[in-house]
Amino acid sequence: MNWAIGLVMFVGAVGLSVIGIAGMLMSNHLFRMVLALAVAEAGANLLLILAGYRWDAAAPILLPGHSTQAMVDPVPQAMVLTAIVIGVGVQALALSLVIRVRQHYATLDMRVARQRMQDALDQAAGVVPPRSQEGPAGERPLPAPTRTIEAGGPHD
Amino acid sequence: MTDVTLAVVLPLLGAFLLPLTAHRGLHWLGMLLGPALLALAALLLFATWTAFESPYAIALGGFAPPLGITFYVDLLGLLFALAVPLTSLLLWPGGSDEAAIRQQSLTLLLAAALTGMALSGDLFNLYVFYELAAVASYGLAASSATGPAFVAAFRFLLISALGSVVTLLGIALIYFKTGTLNLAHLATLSERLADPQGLAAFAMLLIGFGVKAELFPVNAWVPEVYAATGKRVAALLAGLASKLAVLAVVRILLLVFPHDEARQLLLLLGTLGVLSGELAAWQARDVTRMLAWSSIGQLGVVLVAFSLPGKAGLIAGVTVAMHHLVVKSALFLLADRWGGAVDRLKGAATASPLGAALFVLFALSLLGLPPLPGFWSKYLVLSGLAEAGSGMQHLALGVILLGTVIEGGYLLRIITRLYAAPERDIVPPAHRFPNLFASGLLALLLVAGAILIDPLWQGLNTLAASATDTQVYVQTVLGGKGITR
Amino acid sequence: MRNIATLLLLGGLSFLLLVITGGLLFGNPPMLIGQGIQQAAPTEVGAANIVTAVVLGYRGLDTLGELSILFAAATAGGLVLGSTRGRSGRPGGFILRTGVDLLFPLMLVAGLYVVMHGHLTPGGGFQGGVILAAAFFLPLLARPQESLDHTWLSVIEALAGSAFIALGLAALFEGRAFLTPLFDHGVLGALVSSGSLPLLYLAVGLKVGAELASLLVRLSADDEGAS
Amino acid sequence: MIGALDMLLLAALAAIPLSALFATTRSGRWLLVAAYAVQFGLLIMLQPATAAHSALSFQLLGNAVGWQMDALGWYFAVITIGSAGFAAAYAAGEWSEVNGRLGLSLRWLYAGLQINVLAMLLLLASGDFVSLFIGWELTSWAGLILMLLAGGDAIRASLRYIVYAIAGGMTVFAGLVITQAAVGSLQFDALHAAAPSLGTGRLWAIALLFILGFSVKMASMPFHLWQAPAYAYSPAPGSSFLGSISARMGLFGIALVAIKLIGLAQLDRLSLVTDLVDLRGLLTWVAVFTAILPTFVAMRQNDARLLLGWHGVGQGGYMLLGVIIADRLGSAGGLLHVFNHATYQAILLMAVFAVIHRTGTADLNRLGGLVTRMPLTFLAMLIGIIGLAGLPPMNGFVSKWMIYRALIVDGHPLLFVATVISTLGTVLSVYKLLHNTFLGQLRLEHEQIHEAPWSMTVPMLLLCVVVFVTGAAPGLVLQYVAAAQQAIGLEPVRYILGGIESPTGSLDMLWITAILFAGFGIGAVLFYLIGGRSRRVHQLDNYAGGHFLTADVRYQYSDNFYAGLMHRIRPWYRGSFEWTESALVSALGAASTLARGFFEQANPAQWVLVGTTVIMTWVMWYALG
Repeated sequence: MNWAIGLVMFVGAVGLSVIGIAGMLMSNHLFRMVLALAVAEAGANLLLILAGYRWDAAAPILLPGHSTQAMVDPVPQAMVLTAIVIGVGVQALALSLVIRVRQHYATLDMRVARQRMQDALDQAAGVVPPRSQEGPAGERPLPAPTRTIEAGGPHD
Repeated sequence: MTDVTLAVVLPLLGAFLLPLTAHRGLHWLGMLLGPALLALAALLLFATWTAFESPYAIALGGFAPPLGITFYVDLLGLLFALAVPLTSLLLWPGGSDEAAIRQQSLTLLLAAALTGMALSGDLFNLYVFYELAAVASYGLAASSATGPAFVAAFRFLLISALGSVVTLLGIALIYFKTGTLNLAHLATLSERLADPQGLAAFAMLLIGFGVKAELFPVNAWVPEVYAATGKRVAALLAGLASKLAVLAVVRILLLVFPHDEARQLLLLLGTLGVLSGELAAWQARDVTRMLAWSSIGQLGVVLVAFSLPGKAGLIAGVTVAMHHLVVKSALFLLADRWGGAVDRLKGAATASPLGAALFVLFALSLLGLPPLPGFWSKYLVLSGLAEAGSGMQHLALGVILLGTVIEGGYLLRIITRLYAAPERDIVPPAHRFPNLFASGLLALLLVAGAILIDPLWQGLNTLAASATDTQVYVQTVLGGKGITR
Repeated sequence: MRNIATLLLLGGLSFLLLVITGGLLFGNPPMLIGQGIQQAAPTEVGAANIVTAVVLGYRGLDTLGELSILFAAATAGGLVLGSTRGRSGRPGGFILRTGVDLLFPLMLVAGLYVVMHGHLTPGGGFQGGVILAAAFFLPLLARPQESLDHTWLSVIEALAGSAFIALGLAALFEGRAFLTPLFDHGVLGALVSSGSLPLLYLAVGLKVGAELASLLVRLSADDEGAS
Repeated sequence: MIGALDMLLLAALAAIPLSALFATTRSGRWLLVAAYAVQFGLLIMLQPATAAHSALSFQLLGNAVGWQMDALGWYFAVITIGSAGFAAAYAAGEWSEVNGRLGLSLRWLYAGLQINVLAMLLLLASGDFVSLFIGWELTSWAGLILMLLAGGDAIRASLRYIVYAIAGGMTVFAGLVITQAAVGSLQFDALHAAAPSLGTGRLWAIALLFILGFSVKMASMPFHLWQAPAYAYSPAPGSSFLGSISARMGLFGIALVAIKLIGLAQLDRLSLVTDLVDLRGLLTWVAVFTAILPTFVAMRQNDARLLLGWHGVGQGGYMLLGVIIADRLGSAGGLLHVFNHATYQAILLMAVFAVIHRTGTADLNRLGGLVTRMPLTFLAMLIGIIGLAGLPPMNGFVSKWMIYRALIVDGHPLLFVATVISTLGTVLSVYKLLHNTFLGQLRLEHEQIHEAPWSMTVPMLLLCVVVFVTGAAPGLVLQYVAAAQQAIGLEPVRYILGGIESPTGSLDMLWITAILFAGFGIGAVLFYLIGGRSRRVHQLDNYAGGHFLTADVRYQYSDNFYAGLMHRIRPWYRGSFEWTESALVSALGAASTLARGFFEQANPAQWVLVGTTVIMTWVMWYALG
């Protein structure tokens, strides 16, 4: 029975992480990506809290009279608390970025936003976008020799 | 009062207090607070450095080591810790409006986090500081407040946060198997991690910390973030933050995973990083992204260097890392005005002769022209690889050399443009003085490094001897000797 | 096509993760430091809630880092969103407004309670701080035009964070390590016990409350307010 | 404490800022020529018989780094400083004034020249692998300064050069670290001592890496594409200096590392599976092809500078061939050819640049008939091409004769035939150069051309004297060649003032020259005795088909030179190497696009998943396997 519970727990933790990752990859919607991130973090936190679980043990709080009772490991709980708070901060920041992206590019689609970003960056740098047909494939060391003075020879 | 904890705490305190100066006509205080605290932190670390005798640990909160968090102070940590406030000072954003103050606040937070990463001796604490550095760098990445910056910062955040999830999974795995977080304690238990699960945990940590270390394949954020944000921020992230992330990985590698497989993983990813970064840079047509991709390649070399076993690897790694810190920071500073298309740079040397000369100096050092320090760092890596001598290492050697050739191709493309005749009399802008000054300082450092290479190497030898000795670490932290409570 | 590849990779990843986690010992952790902390915490820290002892004592630096991360997120959020943005919107209805007015003091008290009893019972600065933030955020739902005073929020943010550090530094000045708990432990389980931990948690609570409140306020501001 | 070598290096170092300071005035430039004379004097004072050590030595990263110059380095150093001095003198007068006005940076030119000299001296005086590599890289990068100065086409050529040069440098670097791994030290002696006991695998790696790296600098096949344009487009003094000596640094490296340190006995151990082909055999064929193909590429060139540049590549093949054969006569021939080539190549380039100076073009289709306008330059070029073609009595003949002789004596008939083919190409193409520039119909626009100024002609003519004297009395140079041979552990050639003394056949140029001139004299005497008279006519005093021709009628076309021959050999010019090079660049571009695509994915988080999954798979696979 115990191993079954363990399996369920692990499947839950791994499943949440993988579902979160799947959500981040298969969606192109910025907001959903943030939500998926939250799900993935939940999975990781679950695995972390499982690391401290003990069969038949109580919460790590000393109550008068019960001080000898077996308790679960308190350290993962503290770590998860930290991880959750970190997650909250990151998600809040992500959302503020989403708001700004939407204001600037009027889209919540990752592909569109990325394309606009690339174009803007290329434009700012003064680089013709690489998709242009005229764009040379890298810079070759020597171009075709000029007609007036024939260099190099072998071409004719 | 020379407790190195202060080097972490003071910038934090400064970051907390800095927003207050925005309100009450305390601008002058705000302008001074950050640099003063960073300078204080640097002084403190320097004093610790000069007074250093043997490694010691600080039990934070006064709890006996395996239970509480420890800081471990050795030369390796101190060296990287010292680099943090110094570089942050050099790349200080300045300004006194509200946005500038927020940016300064974030810079202080970043500095505190990176110093913490250099000193921390606790796995989860490393993760927390890493996250702090990450969040601060998301903010910095978005600080130029343009559309591309927001998109780039968001993409950076996504990839990094996902990396953090993977790291957490790894930490959970390690905790499952060992039930402890203290690196010294883990070092004594490293046998328990010498199996696929342990290796998987290391791989997860590597992926997570690798995001900031520009590790292949989780470095897709690099070019766009550096292109979209201010060049000082790019210099800070590429030069400084990446090195501390590497240091964290190296600490974990040395102490907790002293297995060949882990090193091999690092070697493999580093090699791929060199290849992908240099190749991508070959086709870049604007300076910023060229430097960004080049920095991925360089970080690959750093990882390859650290993957070498023993003292030689550590010496090589530290040298390459420090060299890249100096050079890439300076190159990004110089790219502040020259960040656009390579072809727009024609004639820039006439407008800014000193800037062009500095650029050439740094580029040549990056390529490894002897007797500049870049050559020696490359020499240490390559001779280590040749010495180690397995097929994989020889392959890495070849890839690094090939990368250098490609790097020569694209860096020379910039240099020839700098000294070409200006086109239609459009002369690219000259540098702002602070950037020029900062990169000039870095150039002096580089030249000093070239002259003092042998004493520096001697110093690195002692540094590496103690840093690679797991026993010293374990004895110091767990043996109860040299602990300040 | 991309989705199929992604799905295949995800399938592979979940399989691998399950294989890896399947080999782990569940419910029987090594607890090397957990055991040590359980035994030492009552005498070393004196908090009845051992998790609190870990959060504020053994891993106090993590908590400081965590606070800094929240602060960094709030600062970065401020940097991204800018702070001078207008708010508009219709005020809430009668029920909402009255409910908020009724709830506000209750939530305030509840939040403070959770904060102050963090060393005794489940809960603490973070949890209480979130309740406090919610308490301050509720009125904004009811009366969108009235903005929270950013100045006060940032002052609380700054001072609470500095107070945490100051408590840590106080130990340093006494010649002990940074963040060493101060004062007497008192009686295990009493409200005033476990030294400076309640003070730390108060700082944490205020900081988290202020931080989250300002984040929420910024996020809820109008799109039209700026650029 | 400070030895003669230090004095020399210090003088070269001190001359760099002086060059930057004084290069803009005429008297200043002559001062700089004097500085080269001083350096040359210091070098002559250096006694190369026993290696001269520098007082400068460091302990760098556990390696002792020092400098010392033996007879081999000294021999190359003489040529280096000499070439630089002549180049500086050539440009000191009017040339610099004109080109300075046109926007050439004289400070950079003269400083660059001096930096090159210093870098090469450092290389030639290297005492261990670290100083060797330092000198090597500095030489590569210093060359770039001179190449970049001209702008325009030169920039593209120098970008190509630097990629080749870095590739070569990195190959040497790889050889260096593998040597260290195999031998445990970077001292020359250590490799020399350990070479006999090294396994063939390691020996192959070390020898091949060093030789490949040095070959890039020599522009041996198949790395020959970069050199001609890179050297040709440099400004006149740079071009003549680089063309004379720069590429020979690769030969120095091969002589030092392969012949001296690894040793012939060890090189002979390196054979491929069947013992049919060994490394030295391979190298001789590389050398021969390097002698042939670029020569025929040169024949097609219509830019005089490129024509000479390609010849420079080809002549490098002769030198490599001689050194690799490495018997007493062949190696002496190869080493002697370095000196000889440096002298006549400098003359030829100076002559071509003198023509450019006056006419503004080096296009062989736009020149002609300049013999009456620039007779001294014509004379110089004539002597130069006699040297280049390897005809007596100029010095080129001696070295080539020695190489041929060695090939015959050692029993390499095929190689001998191949070198003869190469010489044939050389003769044909240098005649094209001389003819198209100086003979035939003078162009209208060149009516008013004058002889080049004395500042340019005098260095050329002085070099002509050198070419003639060392041709008639090669023993003057051979004594140093013999010392250099000894320095790299080969048997020294037995020389006399007039040439070679050997049991299989001696060569005495004094006699040959005397007979030659006696022949001319007898001919002239006979001519005048019989009553032959020479009459001077105007160059435009021509007629064809009974018609007098005026100057504006083009009756002589110099393009499509050697039409019949070219028609025959045209199918051979397929440009395979150029094609391969551009294919490599395209492949690099494609790989680069791929890498870019990796970084510009729509969803960056994808790579976290891919990376994690792949690495986890690796981990599990590793665990199972």
